[in-house]
Parts: sequence; structure tokens; C-alpha cells
Amino acid sequence: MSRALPILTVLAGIVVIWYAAAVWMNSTWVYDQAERAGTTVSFAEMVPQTMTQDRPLLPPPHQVGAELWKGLFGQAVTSKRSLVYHGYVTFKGTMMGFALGIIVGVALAMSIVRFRVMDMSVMPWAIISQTIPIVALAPMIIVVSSQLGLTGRDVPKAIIAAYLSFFPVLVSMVKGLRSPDQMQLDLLRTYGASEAATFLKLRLPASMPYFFASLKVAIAASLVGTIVGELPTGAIEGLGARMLIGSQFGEPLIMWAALFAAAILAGLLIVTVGLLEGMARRRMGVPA
Amino acid sequence: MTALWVAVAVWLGAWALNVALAGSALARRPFGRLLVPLIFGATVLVLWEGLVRGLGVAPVILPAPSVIAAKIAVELPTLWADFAQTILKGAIPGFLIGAGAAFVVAVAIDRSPFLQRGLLPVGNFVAALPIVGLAPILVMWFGFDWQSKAAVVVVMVFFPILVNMVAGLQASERMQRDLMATWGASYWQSLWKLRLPAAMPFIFNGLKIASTLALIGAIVAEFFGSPIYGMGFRISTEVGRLGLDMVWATIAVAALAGSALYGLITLIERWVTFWHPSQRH
Amino acid sequence: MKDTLNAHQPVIEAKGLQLVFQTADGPVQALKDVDLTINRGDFVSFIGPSGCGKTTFLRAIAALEHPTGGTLTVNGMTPDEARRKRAYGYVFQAAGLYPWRTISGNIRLPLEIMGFSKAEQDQRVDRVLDLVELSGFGKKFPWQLSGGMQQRASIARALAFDADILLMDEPFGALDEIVRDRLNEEVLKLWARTGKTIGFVTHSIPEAVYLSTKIVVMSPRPGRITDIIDSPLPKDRPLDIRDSREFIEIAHRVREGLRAGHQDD
Amino acid sequence: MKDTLNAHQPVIEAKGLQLVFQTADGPVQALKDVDLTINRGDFVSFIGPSGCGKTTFLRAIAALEHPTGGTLTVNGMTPDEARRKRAYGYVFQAAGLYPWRTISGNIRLPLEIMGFSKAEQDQRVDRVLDLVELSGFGKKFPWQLSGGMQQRASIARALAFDADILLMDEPFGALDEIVRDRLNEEVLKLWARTGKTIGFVTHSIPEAVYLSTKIVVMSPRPGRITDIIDSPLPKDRPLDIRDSREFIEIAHRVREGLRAGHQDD
Amino acid sequence: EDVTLQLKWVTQAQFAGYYVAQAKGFYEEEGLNVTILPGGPDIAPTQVIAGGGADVMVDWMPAALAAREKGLPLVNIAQPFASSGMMLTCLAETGIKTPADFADKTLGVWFFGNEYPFLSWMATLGLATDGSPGGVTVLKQGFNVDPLLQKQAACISTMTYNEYWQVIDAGITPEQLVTFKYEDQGVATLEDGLYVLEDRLADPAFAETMVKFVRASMKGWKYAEANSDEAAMIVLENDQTGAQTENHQKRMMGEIAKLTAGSNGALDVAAAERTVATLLAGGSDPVITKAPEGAWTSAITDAALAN
Ligand SMILES: Nc1ncnc2c1ncn2[C@@H]1O[C@H](COP(=O)(O)OP(=O)(O)OP(=O)(O)O)[C@@H](O)[C@H]1O
Ligand SMILES: Nc1ncnc2c1ncn2[C@@H]1O[C@H](COP(=O)(O)OP(=O)(O)OP(=O)(O)O)[C@@H](O)[C@H]1O
Ligand SMILES: Cc1ncc(C[n+]2csc(CCO)c2C)c(N)n1
Ligand SMILES: [Mg+2]
Ligand SMILES: [Mg+2]
Repeated sequence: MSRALPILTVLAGIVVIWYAAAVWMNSTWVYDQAERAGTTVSFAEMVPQTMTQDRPLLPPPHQVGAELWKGLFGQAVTSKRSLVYHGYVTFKGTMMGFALGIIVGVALAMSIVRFRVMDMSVMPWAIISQTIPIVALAPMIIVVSSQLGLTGRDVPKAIIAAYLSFFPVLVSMVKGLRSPDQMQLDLLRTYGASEAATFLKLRLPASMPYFFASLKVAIAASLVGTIVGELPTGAIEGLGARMLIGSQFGEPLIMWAALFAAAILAGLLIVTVGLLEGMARRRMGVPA
Repeated sequence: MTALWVAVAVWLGAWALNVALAGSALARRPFGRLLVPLIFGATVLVLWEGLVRGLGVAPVILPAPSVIAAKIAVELPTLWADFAQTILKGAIPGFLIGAGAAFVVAVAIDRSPFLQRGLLPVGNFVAALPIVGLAPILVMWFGFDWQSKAAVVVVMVFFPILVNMVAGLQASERMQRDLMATWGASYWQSLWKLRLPAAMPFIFNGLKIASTLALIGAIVAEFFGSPIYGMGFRISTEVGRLGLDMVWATIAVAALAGSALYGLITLIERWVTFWHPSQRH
Repeated sequence: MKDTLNAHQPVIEAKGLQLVFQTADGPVQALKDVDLTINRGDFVSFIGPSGCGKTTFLRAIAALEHPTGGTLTVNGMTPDEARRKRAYGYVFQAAGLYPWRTISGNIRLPLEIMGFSKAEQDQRVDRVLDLVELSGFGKKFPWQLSGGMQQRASIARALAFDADILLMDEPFGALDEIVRDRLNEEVLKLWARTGKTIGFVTHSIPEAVYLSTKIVVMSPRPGRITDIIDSPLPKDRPLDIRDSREFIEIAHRVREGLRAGHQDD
Repeated sequence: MKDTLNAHQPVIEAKGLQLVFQTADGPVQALKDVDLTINRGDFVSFIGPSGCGKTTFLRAIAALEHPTGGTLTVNGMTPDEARRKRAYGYVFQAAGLYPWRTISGNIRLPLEIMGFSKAEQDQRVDRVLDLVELSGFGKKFPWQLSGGMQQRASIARALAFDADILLMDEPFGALDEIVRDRLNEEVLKLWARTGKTIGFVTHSIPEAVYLSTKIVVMSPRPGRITDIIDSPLPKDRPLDIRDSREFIEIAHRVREGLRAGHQDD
Repeated sequence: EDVTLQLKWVTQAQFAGYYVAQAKGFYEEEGLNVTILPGGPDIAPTQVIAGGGADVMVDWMPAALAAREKGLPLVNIAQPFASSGMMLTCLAETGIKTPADFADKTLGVWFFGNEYPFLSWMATLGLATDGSPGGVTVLKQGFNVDPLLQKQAACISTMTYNEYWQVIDAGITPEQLVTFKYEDQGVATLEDGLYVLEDRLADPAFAETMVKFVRASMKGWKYAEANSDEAAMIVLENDQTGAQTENHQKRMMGEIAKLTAGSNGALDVAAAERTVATLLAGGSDPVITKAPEGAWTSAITDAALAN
């Protein structure tokens, strides 16, 4: 409870500000319409009209909430109109990208820590890779992967998600694998430990806190990547596709609902990773 | 096919050279630290060129680096105008505004653990909002020109910097804070003289992450509406026109600008946090 | 300074002091029924096994912890008031210098905070640098100095603003015996010269005996005072006083007191 | 173990040992012309001011640093060969337990690396836990133990695999006097029981005198040996031997040696 | 035989003919197994077909001709859309009554290969598009009509079958709008046609497959034209996002039917030549620089319509 209260308070504050902003932003349209119709509206008449527009500039919370509710619970979860279904599609993509990102990130980190030449040549380019807008590469990733015979849309989506999520893992793992101090390393040297033993018994366990800390960032990045990837892969399904269609067909509420569904999914994923982290930390003897 | 084998040979040779360089004394000097990644980058380009030529990849799918370089040379004025629009008007002001706002908010909520515990989880949440969902909304609100791009950037960089700032403000050691207390220092005195300097390594960490986000944000936002120049406009338009050489030319500019921004922040970091153990070895 | 004359006037008075920390595993009684009076100009050492509450008591005096029972007054005020009147110089176990400031800058910091004029700051920094034999090192950064030098800088910092009460928490823990001896001598000289009231935590029996007019032996679980030994040694103490019969006797008494506190381990 | 009989056979021999570190500010001569022979079963303490090269010398013996001049042999081999033969148990100043392993897990670590069988591992862990009086704490994590207990665990870890040579770098630096006394007694007992050759770094003169058969006094800039004192104390040493005349004399000689090394400060 | 069709945009009634052909089994009757790939904002059909990701694609003729000039030998094999649905929709309140009034106004345009008709038109009107005074200011409009509703642009590009109705739905009456159809301005260019790569067409087996494909597709289109509501529902079933509405698709299908009316699939060469002429008329910066050769063939439709 003591953890929820501050969050609820902040959320309440946001809702209040949001309503105020909704009235303010949507009023333009109300006044414009009145002017086109040659009538005038008073403030008191205007306010209710800002709450129910089909194409609000900023839909008030209850409109988004209602649309979200309808999307989540208004039909069977297997229906293509269900946000649960599309959320699941996005979730699947996210997990594939996440797994790929972890594998690539960890593998690169291991070779960077092991080989100086990898550190010197690859690390700067890993940073540069993140300055390239992935959306620019997306179409090429699709075409190239279809040329390689991967016609499904899952693989390119996962590649795009992994492109964003490998980086935090890489950076943290490099830090983590290098976190053992000289004394801890020297200890193993006095035992005449092999390099493999040093890695397994010292570097890897020492990197775990860094690893888990990076997972929260990486899973959020992977989700963003998946949603980005859902546009150029044909905008067939998934939350990204719903956002696009909502925008394209003048249904901002569909877009807002998809956006919030994505945020909820992000929240769930981050919390799940946090729980896993907690479990792992307890197993590794970290004080609560 | 020969082009491919030549490229592979060059790749192997350059890699061997890099292995030797990385092991040599040169690797410890700034020149060597620059040289090795540059050689690596060059070999990637050679391999790319070899692949494209050797396998006869269509230029509308992946142009060769030489073609891209030629395009850059011809299109410099356009590339510059795009750069000015997207980076100078969109990314950098957005970055500065976002960082400034994060700074102010961090200091404002610093005294309230309650607000922090409320705001930071919500912040994490917002930070995970996909930019492709936000961008159309912000374009709708702030118009087509750079203002909406700057707004996207503000939203994207705000939370990473805020989270790091808040963590940084708590980074001073208890003993260091207790010292301030024994001297009867006021809140602002201990903020300026202790907690901000101690927070600097964290703040720069946040700024570095935010710098790449700023670039991506400004470019992607242009996909959802823009004037007819700008790097995002160029990329999205030229893909549709099969002008892949121009797309890659713009990507090259983006990578260059991103690295420069990142490098600049790293330099300032080195200058400001000279005292931090990570900066001296 | 003004009241240096009326020595033996109580400066710090603790009566039935209690301090309980609320932790996740339940309450920890760090201090229990502590009664102690420290007079102006006293040099009081606190000695006792790890976790017996030495640090906690010093921190309570400096208003860094708040007692949960009993009374504690400093110059007749609450510790918090005394803190705001800038009554304390505090030296922590680790030097705790701010790495982004030079040695001078570190020493100047409390002076800036207390609003001394620029000229006054310069003059005081020079004076205390001299006092701890660090003249010429003012422009260095902390990490450019050895541990012992850092520790001396942190003492200089606590001396710069002439607080009446100097609290030192194991200031020489990290130093080797020779450097330690030398700093011990210097602290004594300084104390003689300034007439400050000093509270000093240490793990070393000889150090406690050598320095103090009063040795407080503490024991843990819960932290309490088991013995208070008033030293009969003269104020003027050459280093070889440590080979004297009196010295060895006091040391013995302290050791016995400590051993008693350890019995329940 | 096999050679316990032929004591007084040289185990570690240094001749004209030099060790220069190349640093950004130029070379640092950490060891200069060090000549020292350590025999099987010796208990050798190294004492000297901070930075005089004690740690460096110990690390050179364990092949953690490589001398830049002179010769150094361990059991007639190079230190590196001896390391691969697992000749060393090394105890660092801080306990250096791996926080993600339990106490047992930490002690088991060298055994795993050296390929002992599971059963053998269990048996040895139990034995050394018993030896340092930590039976029952095997399942705890390091942070659940006090500093002294952690230090004992790290000694147990170094003992588990029965290396001939035990190197200890200020193992009790962080402990209070009482705990330290107790551990000193225990190290002595252990040494007597196992006949190991021990190299021991300390800052404390009484500790050095109490423990050693040979005390090596070092002085800095550049690090060199200024005095080697063979202790006439008997092998069996109750704690109160420290009040004996002989003890105080050796201590005095060590102090003088140290002071001489400090003169150039 | 497997055929992969790459659409130019997301699943909607604009592509009803193909979905109908599939749903009604027309492809199956021809022995074809057709995969329909929807497009999206980042999918350039020309790039997909160049990369071998599709056998045949739907695109506008200007984009196909521009790609041909870039070295991608696309050939039009059929033209289901007889007329153009593109127009510029303006707010009356901006005072725009004729194209002459565009000067110094802000106009929203789609890019990504959809900008060619607009650029040609402006060139014909003699209006500069680089923002210089006396010309027009061009915005790259996103996927929706917001720029008009928010008055960020005086006019935006709309399709008769989609965006125009969204403006109306948003609450703006037709009287408050002024529209300029490209068709009426004499600058119409051919829209959705079917394109394949020239070298593949040389393979008689592939050509034969395309004949079957075009025949079935046109059958689908004619069915859709005649059964507009049913066709819309078929499209709706194929929309996997579940975000499309019946309302939208039925209305879109109604409008699409007007554009496909009169086409049996065979390309009207006159219309194609008019398109080329329009594109060549770009003044200093024409969309294409010379009249293409072999950019369309009637061989497929001739064979398809023969029996
Ligand atoms: N902030 C705190 N929260 C909870 N318990 C605390 C806190 N600070 C100290 N304690 C507990 O209070 C007791 C006394 O601690 P204190 O630091 O005063 O011991 P000490 O005598 O200074 O020991 P040492 O010689 O190891 O420095 C210990 O049991 C300690 O664990
Ligand atoms: N890796 C290194 N690189 C450069 N100089 C070093 C290195 N290790 C030690 N030194 C220097 O060598 C000298 C001896 O250091 P060493 O650690 O052996 O001293 P010590 O006697 O153990 O001191 P202390 O009592 O403080 O532990 C010092 O001047 C130190 O600065
Ligand atoms: C990036 C991009 N933006 C807009 C369109 C718009 N567009 C062109 S044709 C068409 C079909 C009619 O609805 C639509 C919407 C696009 N294709 N690509
Ligand atoms: Mg303490
Ligand atoms: Mg040392």
C-alpha cells in the first residue's frame, strides 16, 4: 500500500491535468465548428462538447479508458478486434526480439571482454549503430530477409526489436564482466584457475546484477522495436498496426487505446523482469 | 565473384592488422584508439562493397559504399539542409529543452520522496511508450515543422535524464552529506556544493543515452509529417522512390551526427567529472 | 574560545540516553542508558568492540542521529541547535574529501558555507594546511595524495572554522603505526594549544590511553558504557610516556574492560 | 606435507630482487635489491610504512607480479610454476568473499577449480569451517556475517586445499583489538599444527612480534629490506608473552627500524 | 502455381478485387495459390518486387515509370483502375477557388512515390514547390487528414474513396470544401495497375501464370463492382488489425467501383500516354526525363480476355 499510494497520487494528478488539457485543446474544434455553423457557444456549453468528440485532439481519460476497456474485454480474446489478441502478437514479437537481443548482446560482450581487438574495433561501432534510426533500416531488413527466404514477418520484426534491445545488454554486460576487482581476479590466479574457470566462476556471476538491470531497459526497447517493426512488415496485426490504422482512418481513439495497451504491456513486462530479477538476486544471496 | 573474394581477403588482412595493433603499445595512445575502429569500419565497407559487387545485389536494395560516397559528394547542399532542419532545429533544441526540464523537475521532486516514488515508476512507463505512437500525436499538436520534432525529442529524452538525475542526486555518500549537516549547510548549499557535483557522472550517463534517442526521435517524427526537407523526410521519401543511395547517404550523416554528439558529451563529461575514478586510469 | 577560562564546565551532557534503530528485522538498540558528562577542554576517547555504538554516540552528539530516549544537551542547547550554531568539527573514519575539489577547496568548503569572507578563507586555509604539514599540497586533488595525507587534510578541514567541539571517529584507522604516532602527537599539541573539547573514537588501546583525559569503554548488545577511566597522566605527554608504569596500568584496565564486553561473543 | 620433516630447507629465495612499475608518471621502483631466504616452516612477518613494497613482495612470491630483476625461486621453481602447482594459499587484506556464494560455496571454490571430487570437497569444507570455528555458518552468505567472521572464512578458504605456503596480506587490518588477539592465537595454533610456511604482512608491531619466527622490516622509496630480526621467542606463545621483557625488546628494535625508514619523510 | 501479390497499402476496399477473387475461389479455379501481402507506410512495392519478395505488385503508374527509369524494368500487365481517384481538398475559408489561388498557400502531399502526380500538376501550373515566394509550400502529410482539420494546410491530398470522406465524417460539410480532381484538371495519371518485372515476363510459363492471375483478378473486380457490400465485407474479413469498420469499407467500395468501372483490365494506351506526357511536363525537374519504352504490354490482358 505504501508503494501504491504515491503512484496513485501522481496518476490522479496526471488525470486532472489531462482533463484540463483536453478541454483546452478540444475547445478549438468546438469553437471552429460553431463559427462554421454561424453560432456561438458559451464556456459551459463548450466543456461537455470537448468530452465526447469523435476526433478529439486529446481524448479525455474516460474516452481512452472506455475504448481500452472495449478493446480488452469487449470481445473474445482471440478476436482480431481484441487488444488482448494484438497485444499478444506484439508480445510474441517482443519476446523473440528480446531473446535475440540478449544472445547477441551477451555474445558480443563476452568477446569484447575477452579480446582486446574486439573491444577496440567493435565497441565504437556498437554505439554508432544506435545512432542510426532503425525505421530507416526497417524496409531494407524486410527486403533482405525475404531475399534470404524468410518470407514470414516474424523474423524481420524480431531483428528490428533485437537491434534496439541488444545495446543495453551489451553495455551492461561489458561493465558487469569487467566488474570483478583485481583482488578477486588475483585470488583465482593464485589457484592457477583456467580462463574458462575464471569466466564461469567469477566474471559471469559478478555480471548478473548488471545483466538484470539491463533487462528492464532491453525489454522496453524490444517492445518499441517490435511496434516500429509492425508498420513496415505490412501493418497486418499487432499494436503497431492498430496505431497506424487508427491514425490512417481518422479513429484517434483506436490509436490512443493501442498506445495505452502498449504502455500497459510495457509495464507488465518490466514488472515481470523485475520479479525475475528479485528471484535471481535472492538465489545469489543479495540482501533483500 | 572475384570482388567478393578480394573483399574477404582484405577483411582478413585488416583484421589481422587490428589484432596486432590492439596488442601493441600503440593501442594505449589516442591515435591507436582511433585507428583500430577506423580500420574496422573501413574493412566493413570493403566487405560490403565486395558483397554487393560479387553477388550482384541490385542497387535498389543495397547500394555499394562507393555509390553512396559519390551520392554524398553530389548532394552535399541537400544533405546539409536536411541536417540543419532535423538536427540543428529538431534534435538539439529538443535535447536541451528535455534535459533542462528534467533538471528542473529532478530538483523540484528531490525533496519529496513521496513524489519520487510516484513519479519514477510512471516515468518508466512513459519512457517505454513507442515513439511511433507518440509522433503522430505530437505532429498533430505542434504542426509539421521542427517544433513537433523537438517535442518528440523532449518527450523521449526527458525520463532517461530525469531517472539518472534523481539517482545521481542520491549518489553522494552518507558521510559526505553528514559533513554538510555538521557544518549547518542549507539545502541549497548542499545541493550546489555536494549533491550536484556528485550527481554529474549519473547525469552524463543519462545525457549519453538521451543523445542517441534525440537523433532517432527527430528523424522518426518526420515520417509522420514534415516539410519537404529534413533527414527523416529524405529517408522516407527516397525509399519510396528507390533512391537507396540517398537513403544511405542520409543514414551516414545521421551516424556521423550521432557519433559527434555522443563524442562531444563524452568530452564534456571527461572535463566535468575529471575526478571520477572511471575517468582516470 | 570566549569561555576557555571556565574549564570544567559541562559541554556535553547525556542522561539515560537511548537510541533504537528501526530496521527491517526489527528494532536494534544501539545505545542504552548512556550517562556521560564531558567538560570543556576534555579529551574523551571512546573504545569498544565493533558495533557497540561508538559511532552512534558521536553522531548523536553532532545531531546526525536523534536519540529515542533520555536527554542530550550540548552547551545547554539541543544538539540540533548547537549544529546550527556551528559548534562541531567532525572528522570521519575515512577522509571523505570531495574528489572534485582540490585540497584547499575542500578545506575552504565549510568556510564558504559559513559565509567567511574570501580573504579570511584564504588565510584560514593557509593556516590549517600549515598546521597539518600540507602546505604546498593545496592545489592537489585528493586522489593525488596518500591515505595519510588525505586524513590530515580532513582534520585540517574540521579545524578550519574553529568549532568548540571536535569529534573524531577513528581518524587514524587506516594509517601505519609510525604516521599514527606522529599524528597523535600533533593532535595532542593542537588540543593543548586550542583548549578544544575533543571526542575521539579508536580501536587502539595505546592510542586511547596516550591521548585522553577520560576513556569511555563501551560494550555491545545493547551499546552501553561499562567503564569510565579518568587518566592521571599529565597534560604534557612525550611519546615514550607509553613505556611508563602508569600508562601500562591504565592500558591494562582498558583491556580488561574490553575483554569483559567481549565475553558474551 | 610430504616434506614436513626436512625443515630449514629454503622454500622461498630472493636474490637481488628488483621490481619496477611502469606508470604514466614514469617508473616506480617498488622493490630494490631484496635478498631474503624463507625456510620451510618459517613464520615471516613483513612490516613497514605504507608503500614500502610489502604487498608487492608477497604478490611477486605468488607470481601475481613479475620481478624486473634478480632471481626469485619457490621450492626451486619459478613462482609461476609453483602457482600452477598450486603451492599458494593467499589471504588478502579484505576478506574478498564472493557475495553470490555462501560461506561453504566460497571455501569450495578453489576445490572446484582444482578438481577435487565432490565428496572430498564436502569433507574439506567441513574440516576448515571447523578449524576457524565457523561450523554452522556454511549456508550463510557473506553479508550475514560480521567482519571478523568473514575474515576467518577467507582464511578457511586459503587453508582448504592444503597449499604449502600461506601468504597473508594484512588479514586482520580491519578488526578490533580483541578479535584480532583471538585470531592471532588461532593462526599460531594452526601454524604449529600444520607446519606451513607463512608470509604475513602487518602494520602492527605487537602482532608481528607475537606471531613470527622472523620479522622483515622494510622501508620505502625505493622499497628495500632494512632489518631482518630472528625472533628468540619459543614456538609456544601464550598471549601474555607480550608483556615479557624479550617481547618488548624485539618490539623496540622493530620500532626503531621502522622509525629509521620514516626519517626521510 | 504460387503467386505472391504485393499491395501498395494496407488491406482495404481499394484492393477488393484481389480479395474477392481469392475468397470466391477465382484464383483457385485457375489453379493459382495466391498470397496477398498488404503494404504499409514503409513498404515500397517496387523495392519488394526488386528484392524478389513478390511476383506481381499493385502500384501507381508514375511510381512504376520512375522506378523503370531508375533501372528497375517494371512492366504494366493490366490496369483495373480506369480513372484516377486522387484530388486536392481545400478548406473554402482559405479563399481558394481555382488552382491559381494555390500561390503562397500550404498544400499537403503524400510522398513515398505518391508525389509524382502532384509535382507534375504544379509544374504544369507553373507553381514552384520549393517554398519560394509565389509558389506553394509543400508539406509531407502523414497518413491522415489532420493537417486540414487543424488548419495546418490549406489543402491536402485525398482520395475520392477514402480521405475525402474522413474530412466529411469529421464534421466538415461539402459546402465548406473545395475539391480539385486530377481527372478534371487534365493531369490525371493512371493509378492502381498490376506490374511485373520485364525479364520474368520473358518466361512463357510465368506469362501464362500472369494471364491466369489477371483473368481471375478481373473476375474478382467485376464481382466486387457488382456486389459492392459483399466485397466490402470480404475485405473486412481479411483485415487482420480488426480496426477497419464496415461503414468505411462499404463506402470505399462504392467509390472504388466508380474508378474500376469501364476497365476490363486492358490498359488504355491513350491514358498511359497521357500519363507519360503529364510526367514529362515537369519543366526543369520532370518526374521522368524521357518517354519509356516497353513499360506496358497488352500480351497478358489479350490472352486473359481472349477466352
Ligand atoms: N542506520 C542504522 N540503521 C540500523 N542500525 C544501525 C544503523 N547504524 C548503526 N546501527 C547499528 O547500531 C549498532 C551500533 O553501531 P555503531 O556504528 O555505532 O558501532 P561502532 O561502535 O561505531 O562500531 P565500529 O567499531 O564497527 O565502527 C550496530 O549494531 C549497528 O548495526
Ligand atoms: N600496479 C602498480 N602500478 C604502479 N605502482 C604500483 C602498483 N602497485 C604498487 N605500486 C607502487 O609500489 C609501491 C609499493 O606498493 P605496495 O602496495 O607493495 O606497498 P605496501 O607496502 O603494501 O603498502 P601498504 O601498507 O599501504 O599496503 C608503492 O609506491 C605503490 O604506489
Ligand atoms: C507514406 C505514405 N503516406 C501516405 C500514403 C497514402 N496513400 C497513398 S495511396 C493510398 C491509398 C488510399 O487510401 C494512400 C492512403 C502512402 N501510401 N504512404
Ligand atoms: Mg564506528
Ligand atoms: Mg599493502
